[in-house]
Amino acid sequence: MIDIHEYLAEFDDIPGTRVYTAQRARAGYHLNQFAMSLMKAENRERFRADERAYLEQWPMTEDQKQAVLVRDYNRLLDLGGNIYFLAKVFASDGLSFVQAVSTMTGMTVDEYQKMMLDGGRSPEGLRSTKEGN
Amino acid sequence: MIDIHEYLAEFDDIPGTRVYTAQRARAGYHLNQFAMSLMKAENRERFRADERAYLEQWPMTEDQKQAVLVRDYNRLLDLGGNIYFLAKVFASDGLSFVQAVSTMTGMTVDEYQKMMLDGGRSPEGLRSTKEGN
Amino acid sequence: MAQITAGIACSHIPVLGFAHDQDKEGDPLFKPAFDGFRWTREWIRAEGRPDVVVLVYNDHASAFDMDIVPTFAIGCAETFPICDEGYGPRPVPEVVGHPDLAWHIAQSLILDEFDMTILNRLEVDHGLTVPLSMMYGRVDEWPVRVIPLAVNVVTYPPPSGNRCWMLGEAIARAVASFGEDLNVHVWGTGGMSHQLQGPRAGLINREWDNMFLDRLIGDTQDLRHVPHIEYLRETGSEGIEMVMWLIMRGALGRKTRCLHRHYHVPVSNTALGHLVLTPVDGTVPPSPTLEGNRAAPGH
Amino acid sequence: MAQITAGIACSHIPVLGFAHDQDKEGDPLFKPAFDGFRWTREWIRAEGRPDVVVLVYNDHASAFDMDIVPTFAIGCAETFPICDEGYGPRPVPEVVGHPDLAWHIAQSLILDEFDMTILNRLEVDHGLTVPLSMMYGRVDEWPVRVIPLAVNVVTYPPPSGNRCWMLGEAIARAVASFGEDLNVHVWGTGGMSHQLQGPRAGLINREWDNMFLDRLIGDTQDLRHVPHIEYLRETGSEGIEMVMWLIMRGALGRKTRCLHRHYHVPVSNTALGHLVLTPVDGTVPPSPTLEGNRAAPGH
Ligand SMILES: [Fe+3]
Ligand SMILES: [Fe+3]
Repeated sequence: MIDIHEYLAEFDDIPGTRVYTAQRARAGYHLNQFAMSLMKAENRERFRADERAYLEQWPMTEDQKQAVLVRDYNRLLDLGGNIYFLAKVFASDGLSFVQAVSTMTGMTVDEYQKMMLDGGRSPEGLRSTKEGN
Repeated sequence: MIDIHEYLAEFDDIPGTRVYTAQRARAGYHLNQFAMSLMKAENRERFRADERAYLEQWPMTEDQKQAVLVRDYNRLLDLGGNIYFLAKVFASDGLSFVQAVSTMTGMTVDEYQKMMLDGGRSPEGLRSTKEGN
Repeated sequence: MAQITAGIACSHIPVLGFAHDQDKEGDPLFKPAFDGFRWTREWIRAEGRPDVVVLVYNDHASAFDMDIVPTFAIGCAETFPICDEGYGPRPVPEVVGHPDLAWHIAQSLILDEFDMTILNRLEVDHGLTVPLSMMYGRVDEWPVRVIPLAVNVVTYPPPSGNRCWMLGEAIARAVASFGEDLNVHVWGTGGMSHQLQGPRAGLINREWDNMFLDRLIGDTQDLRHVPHIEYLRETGSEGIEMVMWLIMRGALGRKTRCLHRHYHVPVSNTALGHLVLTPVDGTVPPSPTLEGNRAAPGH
Repeated sequence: MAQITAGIACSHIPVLGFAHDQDKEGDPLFKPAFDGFRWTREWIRAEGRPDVVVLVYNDHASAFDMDIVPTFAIGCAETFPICDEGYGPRPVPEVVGHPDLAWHIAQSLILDEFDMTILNRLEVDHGLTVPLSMMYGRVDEWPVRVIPLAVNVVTYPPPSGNRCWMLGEAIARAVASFGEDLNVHVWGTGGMSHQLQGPRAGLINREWDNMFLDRLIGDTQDLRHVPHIEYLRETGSEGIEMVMWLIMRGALGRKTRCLHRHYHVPVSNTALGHLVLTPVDGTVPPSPTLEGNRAAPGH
């Protein structure tokens, strides 16, 4: 039988990665439900018309609202956002996955796209923070 | 491993009982979803105001609609209704479970209630149609 | 460390909720039913004192319609509002959850190869609230936190008795690995014999029900292997709810002791059963798939 | 008698749906990805010819929000509408189900001690529709009926690799006990290596992906025991979708043969993998709990 504490602890050892655990799911519940609401065209329009006012309807933290307003996706992941939910936000902005994802890497879209065309980011050195391999 | 065909076949051997199998669930899908809609007070009112018109909004069979209109619960079970869904119909009528259930037994409410107070219906002879025990 | 200190079995008959809410516990029609809970109401406040109850129940077409039918669903929300089942919501306090323990159990069960459905929003019906009223009577707020565990026993097939027992064992493993000191109860609700439909409605089987109560006590595991058809033939179409009691039983480990027992016929259409059990040898198998099933030949 | 004659593995990359819908299959950016499906498109119409596909996929916050997270859910509806994921619904035909077989499988799985969630209403997203487009190209209606099998791989923990493999075996038992003559495929979708989030986004692991493809062929059962952390470290946070391929693999029995293999990097953020397998020795263990786990030490 797998020990749940060991199972979860290992997730913190992956560089540059937030695993969507229960802890994150709980912190991000209202953030993700807000994002989900943008699947409806009428909500997308209301959000676009006044983002702040739309956000005020959700019991999110001020940090979460700010991070949505400035589209800081790394911060949103830290605050419990899940990428498939956050995708509804960048879909509303008309961005593709590549465009949105590149903003989390510190690269420009062009640099990111070139890296992908060259075979993607190597896992070497990015498997474990502790072991640095 | 349990054989699903044998498992299901045995259910037909219980006297005076319809087990809520997949087959019944499929036949009764819209009937049960209609019944479920009566959990909302505003729907209960619309239903009471014009039962036929309310029923016409659901893709139920004419048989099902008729059986609802005359509150023939045995017939509704035959047509795929499930008792917990149908309970929303008799709750709308202000009936208790005992009052509604007794209508399926061919007894008056008083006769049924007396039987219950005397210890309920004995399973003797009612376990199996084939074996009559 | 969290610990399971008791298991409670209790029918969840709607009319007892009604009698309670209308101050009719002393009414001759209801008094014999409520009398059997006097002992438990004292015990649970003086000695039982659970911090959290894992409350196994079934939804009666209240929170779930036919669009989605989960076999096992666990409520991880902060609170659980009271459902309007068609007569207005029961006038009882909102149910407060324990999301830390609930998520811990949910995660552990999935790693333990149970295919749970996680619920972050759930309105609870009489299946969950009536047992709370039976145990605590009238309160301003429930003196316990509740983790709802909803089992499908409406659309066939429900889970097997063996699967339910195994789930109980897995819940015990999960609770034992939770770091915080918590006194946890597991309650199994529903039953006993009753049939709410068709010409055979009103069926009651006092003898079978008492055989079932007998076998929840001690170390027999016979009840794992009672097939669904036996519940249906012997205890009426709604007697199948008793498989939920096996989740409670499985969570208590190899052997149980009975502190209190109550059986009364009838309440409305139903035979009422109630047990308070404690674990004697709380050992459960270390995994659901290997050792668990070695202890359960026939599956 | 219904029979599983093939298993197909295929990534379900959204941008390939977009390229297909916009008639850009010949575009230099997309051509290498689509070229690897030419063989399959011919084969599936001439030889494969499934009547029904059990299509294992995951919902990407489309049909399910965080209120309800089922581990394994099976679509039993007549039809499954195409979801609007935020860019408008894909212009592809509605998906037609096979409720007779779907309900048969659902019932069998529950008796076999899998804790399924039954769905009678479900909108399907790119996870399900992109593989259909890859296999069939542009059509007025899909030439196959589809039973969606949705797996949670978003909220942790997803089911273990072993549990997924066991579910595949149980699906094979269920299909084999269905009376009607039907040619059934099982498709596993998602993957391969990709990470869509954080500073490590864009991770691709060609070597690991190909090891994974290798081990789906033949009779090794090694992949049952790959822990979640290995998918995460080696293949990026979204590589975990590959556990769904193990449901397909488990359904093919002890040994498989590879008819076609295709691997291409990159499509958008993702490594694309695709296999067409047939069962060689279709034998599966007779139950999930005893024999299934004897074949799977370590759990
Ligand atoms: Fe009940
Ligand atoms: Fe995916």
